[in-house]
Amino acid sequence: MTMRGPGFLDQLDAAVPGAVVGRNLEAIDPWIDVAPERIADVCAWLAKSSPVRFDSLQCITAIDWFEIDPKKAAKVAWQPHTEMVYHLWSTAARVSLVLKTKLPRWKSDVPGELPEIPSVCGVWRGANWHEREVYDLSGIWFTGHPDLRRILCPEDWEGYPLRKDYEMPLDYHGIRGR
Amino acid sequence: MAEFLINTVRLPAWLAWSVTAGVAAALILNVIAGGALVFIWAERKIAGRIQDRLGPTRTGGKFGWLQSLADGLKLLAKEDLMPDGADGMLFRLAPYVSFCASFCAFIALPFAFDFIGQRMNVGVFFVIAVLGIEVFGVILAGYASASKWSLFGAMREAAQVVSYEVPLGMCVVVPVMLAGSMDLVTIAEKQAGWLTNWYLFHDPFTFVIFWVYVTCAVASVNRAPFDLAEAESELVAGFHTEYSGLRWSYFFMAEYGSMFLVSALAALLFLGGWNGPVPVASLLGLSEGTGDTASYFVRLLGMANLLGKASLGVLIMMWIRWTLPRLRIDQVMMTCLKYCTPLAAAMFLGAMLWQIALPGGLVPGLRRPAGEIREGWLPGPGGAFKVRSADVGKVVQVSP
Amino acid sequence: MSALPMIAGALIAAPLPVAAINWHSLFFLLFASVSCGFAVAVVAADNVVRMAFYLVLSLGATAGLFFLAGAEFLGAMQLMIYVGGTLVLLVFGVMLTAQAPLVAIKGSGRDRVLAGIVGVALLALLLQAAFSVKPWRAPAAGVVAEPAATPIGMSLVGVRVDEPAVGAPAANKRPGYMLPFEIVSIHLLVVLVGAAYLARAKRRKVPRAIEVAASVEPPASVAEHASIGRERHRSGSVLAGGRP
Amino acid sequence: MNIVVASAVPLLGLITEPVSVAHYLVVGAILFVSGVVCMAMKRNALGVLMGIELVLNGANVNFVAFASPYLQGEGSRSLGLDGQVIALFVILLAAAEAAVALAITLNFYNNHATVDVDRADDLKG
Amino acid sequence: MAQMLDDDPRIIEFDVRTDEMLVNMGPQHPSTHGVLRLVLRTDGEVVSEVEPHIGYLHRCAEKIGENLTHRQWIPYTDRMDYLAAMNMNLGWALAVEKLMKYQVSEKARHLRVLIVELNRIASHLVGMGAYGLDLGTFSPFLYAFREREKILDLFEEACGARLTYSYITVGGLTADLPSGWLVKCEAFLEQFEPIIQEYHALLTTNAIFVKRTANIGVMSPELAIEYGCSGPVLRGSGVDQDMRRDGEAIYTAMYDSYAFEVAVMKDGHYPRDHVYPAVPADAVLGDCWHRFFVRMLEVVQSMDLVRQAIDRYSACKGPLGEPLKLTEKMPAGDAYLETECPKGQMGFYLVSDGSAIPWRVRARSSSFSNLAVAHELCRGCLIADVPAIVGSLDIVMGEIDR
Repeated sequence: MTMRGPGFLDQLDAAVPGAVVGRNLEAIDPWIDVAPERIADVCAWLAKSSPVRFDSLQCITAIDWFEIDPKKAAKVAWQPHTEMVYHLWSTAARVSLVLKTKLPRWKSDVPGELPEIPSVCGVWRGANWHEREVYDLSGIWFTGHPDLRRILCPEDWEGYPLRKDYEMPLDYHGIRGR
Repeated sequence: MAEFLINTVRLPAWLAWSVTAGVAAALILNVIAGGALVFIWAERKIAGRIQDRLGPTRTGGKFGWLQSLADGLKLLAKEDLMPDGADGMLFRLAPYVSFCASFCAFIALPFAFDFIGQRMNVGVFFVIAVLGIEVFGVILAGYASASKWSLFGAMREAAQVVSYEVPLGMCVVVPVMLAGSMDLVTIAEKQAGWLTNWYLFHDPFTFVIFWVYVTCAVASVNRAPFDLAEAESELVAGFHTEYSGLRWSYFFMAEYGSMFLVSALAALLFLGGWNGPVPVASLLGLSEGTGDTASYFVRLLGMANLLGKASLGVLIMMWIRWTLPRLRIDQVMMTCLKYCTPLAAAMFLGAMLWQIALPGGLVPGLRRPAGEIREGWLPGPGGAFKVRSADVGKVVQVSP
Repeated sequence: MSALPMIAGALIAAPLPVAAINWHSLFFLLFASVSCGFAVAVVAADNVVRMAFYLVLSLGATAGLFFLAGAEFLGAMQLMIYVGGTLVLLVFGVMLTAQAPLVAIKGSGRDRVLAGIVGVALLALLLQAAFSVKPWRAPAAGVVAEPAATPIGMSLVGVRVDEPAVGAPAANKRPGYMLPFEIVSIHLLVVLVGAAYLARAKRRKVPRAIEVAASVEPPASVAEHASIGRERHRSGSVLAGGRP
Repeated sequence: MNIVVASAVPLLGLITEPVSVAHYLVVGAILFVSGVVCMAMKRNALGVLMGIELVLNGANVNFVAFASPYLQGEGSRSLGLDGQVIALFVILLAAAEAAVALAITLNFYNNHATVDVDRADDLKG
Repeated sequence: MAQMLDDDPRIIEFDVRTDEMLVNMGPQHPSTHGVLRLVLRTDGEVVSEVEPHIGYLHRCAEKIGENLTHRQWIPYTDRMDYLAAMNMNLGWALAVEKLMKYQVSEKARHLRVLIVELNRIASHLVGMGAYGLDLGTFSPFLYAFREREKILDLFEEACGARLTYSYITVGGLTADLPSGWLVKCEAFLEQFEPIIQEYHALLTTNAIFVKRTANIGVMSPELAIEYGCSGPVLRGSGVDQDMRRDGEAIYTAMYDSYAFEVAVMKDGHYPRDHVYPAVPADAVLGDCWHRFFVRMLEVVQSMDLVRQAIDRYSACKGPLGEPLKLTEKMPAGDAYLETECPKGQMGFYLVSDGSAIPWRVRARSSSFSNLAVAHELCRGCLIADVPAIVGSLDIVMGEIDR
């Protein structure tokens, strides 16, 4: 298993040049930062051509980095953004990989315009429901997804509950919300 | 009974006959309806015991024996619902169609010698035919409910019951052939005597065909593992998904009625009818046909015998239900077409050949004399001739 | 319409002695009215499912008429084949095609009027014929019908055992029904095969998951997975550098 | 007594007097005519099929009536067994006919998505 | 057109033409294991398409987790897979401990193994019984529940709850076992062991059961992996993966010194550490029967583990240790951990900004991924196979909808 550690990253760099924009190998779960528009290419390489086949997508998470409290917001070290985290797993080699990528909270910073990221449904069919869930709860638009609609919330639900600035509707079809 | 009323009580003839008919009808109806209640209770109790619990224990004191009555009351009190898109008339009628068909068949079912609603020359045939009509109620219920699950159930029922009538008919024909009559009373009478006279033990083929009959009977009354029409894990409740209250209970009663009917038919056709394994009455020198008080006692004994056998059949069906998983519809149809039908046909042929080759059975002493003359027709020179009634029962020498 | 008040009046004025009722006739009346009533209902109904249901009742009652006429075997046969078999088939067909617009196709009014006129005319003709049958009210009393099942069976294999009618040739000289029986048997077989052939339709087959699974190549990764021994693994991130 | 009642109300005779062949023939006629009208009037192929069944049954009733020993006067001739056997054949053929007709209907339905017999005009020039 | 139809090999001659029908199976349906709605597109009895609709039980537990401290969220994990709440507790507790680099005492470690393996037995018993129910046999369901009740009695004695325990918590367990508990537990195992043969007789080897499950819903290993299936669903397809052996160090360390073999078919046979019924001839690797059988094997395997854990736990002399404070601050950073729950690999992802309240909580549900594959398995099956297939996935809606 020589294809592990930093050597693996070099291979990835060579296969998909310019995709990896950052890395953190010291974290508890070491991760690499990928350019959002290249995420599908990176995943395709990881799943199909890499020496360690990441044949399984375990989880997609969207983290909304946004502080509603302006006092606290002034103190934080980051700019508001959305972070996508992909947890991959190789069944054959039994190793994991964490990919992260940064998206704006809204596309072109226009509130209401969902940020876009390429879908990885073409790489793992199992990504379908995970991406639908992220779309449903965090409001990320996956381009190229075959059937992107809400999965957990009702079809006519408004807003994206896992965003930090989400407010529960006062009323949903006559049901009191708050 | 009618003669008794006319001669002793001096009732006018029409009244005597009406009373007799009324009593008979009431008896049949109540025995069956009461029987259904008992069986429902028994089913709950048996299911409970099989599943390592107690079943009903409180209603009516000991053993929860009033449970079915309480259930009935609850069903009476239930709101009578009908789906919006349902075909009202058919929806209301369907349970009665099922119920009537199931109960009509009891007309021709003898409970003991002469204890019969209407003795029919074609009794077996009639019972099977009327039982087949029950499927109509189910189909109508499924269609009229305006529910897709109901329709699925109805379609399954139709396909299943119609298919299973074929092997069932073949199984029934074998005892008919052995007895030379379609009259259920005659068939049962032919099996009088010891256990060995039962058609179940007549020859190996009848033994096999009895089990084919059991399979087909369970399938044709829609009991597990063939309860596809109401498969609760697939079709919610199948054809009676939309039924509740009293109407639903009619389906339920029809089901139990049919269960009892096919079990009684099995007893009559294969298990000696009202003749016990040991001919107690004839050993004591009593006869059931004479009409005196002793003969009534013998008949009652016979009735207990038949009811016992039929109830045993019903209990076995319950046992099966609470043990086995359900088959899939294609497997059910395959069981019928690939196994039951060819097997029944082969056994029919075998039984026929056996009858020709070994008319006296393997051990001649165990059975009635082979050369006994039976009623019916015998081949003779220049065509068949009818047996004179005076000759019936005589034993003649048969040349091999 | 005037008959009803008349009956009612007669019943009040001179109560019908129950003893006078001929029960056979009463049941005949019952079955006949059910049979005819539902036959007319079949014509009158528009909903094809209800038509089928009425037909069942009509034919079932006809079976009752057969029983009353002493043809027990035939009655049971009617119940079994007609009501139990043919009509279940029919209802099956009805349901297969019972889509909302097809359930009730109404005939045109002109057709109805025309059919009604022709029907009434035909009925008049037939009733005329029916009433002209000789023994209008002279049935036999005390006749007990012989069980007919066995004679029918025997006649179908070519042997006549029933009592010959007056003036007919002697029992064993009369023709049996061996040949018609055989013809009907073959006919039924042909019909069975033919019907099965006719009713087929070509349709696209949806491959079952099982077949898909069976048709794919044996998965390479099974071997790959199987090659991993049962020793304990310590996994971690691929980036964490080498397995410990 | 019977005669008094019967003459007072003619219809009462129906339940006081024994039935005869003619009664059956009337039933047969009604079934037959219903069937014919049904065949002529219905546009649903299955309705037409039901009409045919009714017609055959009407005929059967007649056969059974003429064959019945109950319905004949003393010394009159009955069809005897032959009537019943013919009725039996009619039932069998009706079953066969129903199977084929149903198959044709389903085939028609497969091809035209309707069971309206008026739409079966493919052979029209 | 007709010519084209004749030439296409996928077209077969079939009986009468029927019309497609859309049928709703659920959300109120006896065999959808909760409020799952399956929209079936059927052609007669043949199902051409199945679309699961989920979310009827959704309460956005992840959002709730952003407002509670790590230990306060433990009861919410109970309500995910409520049939295996101990395993859920453990998954979350370990994820937090991974982030905090916290190690529990040796005694707590063995007690955790003991408890979660016992809960695994309970969960598989429900899965087994409910599967029998899906196939139309009622009695095994009650037999399974009878034994499960005894496990719940044990849990009740240990932590006071019968369904949602919150027993395992961040930094250990809320309480030590009461005295005499181990004896009762051993007595239960003793009594339970022979009963497994009854289950095999009633279900596993029953001819009708085999007919209903063998060669139905066959899932190739690729399909299973691609959809992220896990647990018995994955192992039923012959993929040798069990997080207790292959997972991350903090989790596998729990099972150090425990001997167990992963229940998976390898080289044509299952582990031979116990006497099992033979695989029926009709069964194909990856079908419903194998998924069911793997669960049955895991029951025995868990029994072994419980016995081992009892030995090791009783050998530990030291104190159990106190769990972390409710408001214990977490270091900034993130951690993801998957544990082997009865239904599959349950992953918890935790992002912290340095306070006691997580910034983001994510629960990766195993049943969610396992159910996602249902439409692939059900394509072209019969209606009766749908409950058989969905039941063999052994899903819990509380976990899918979270």
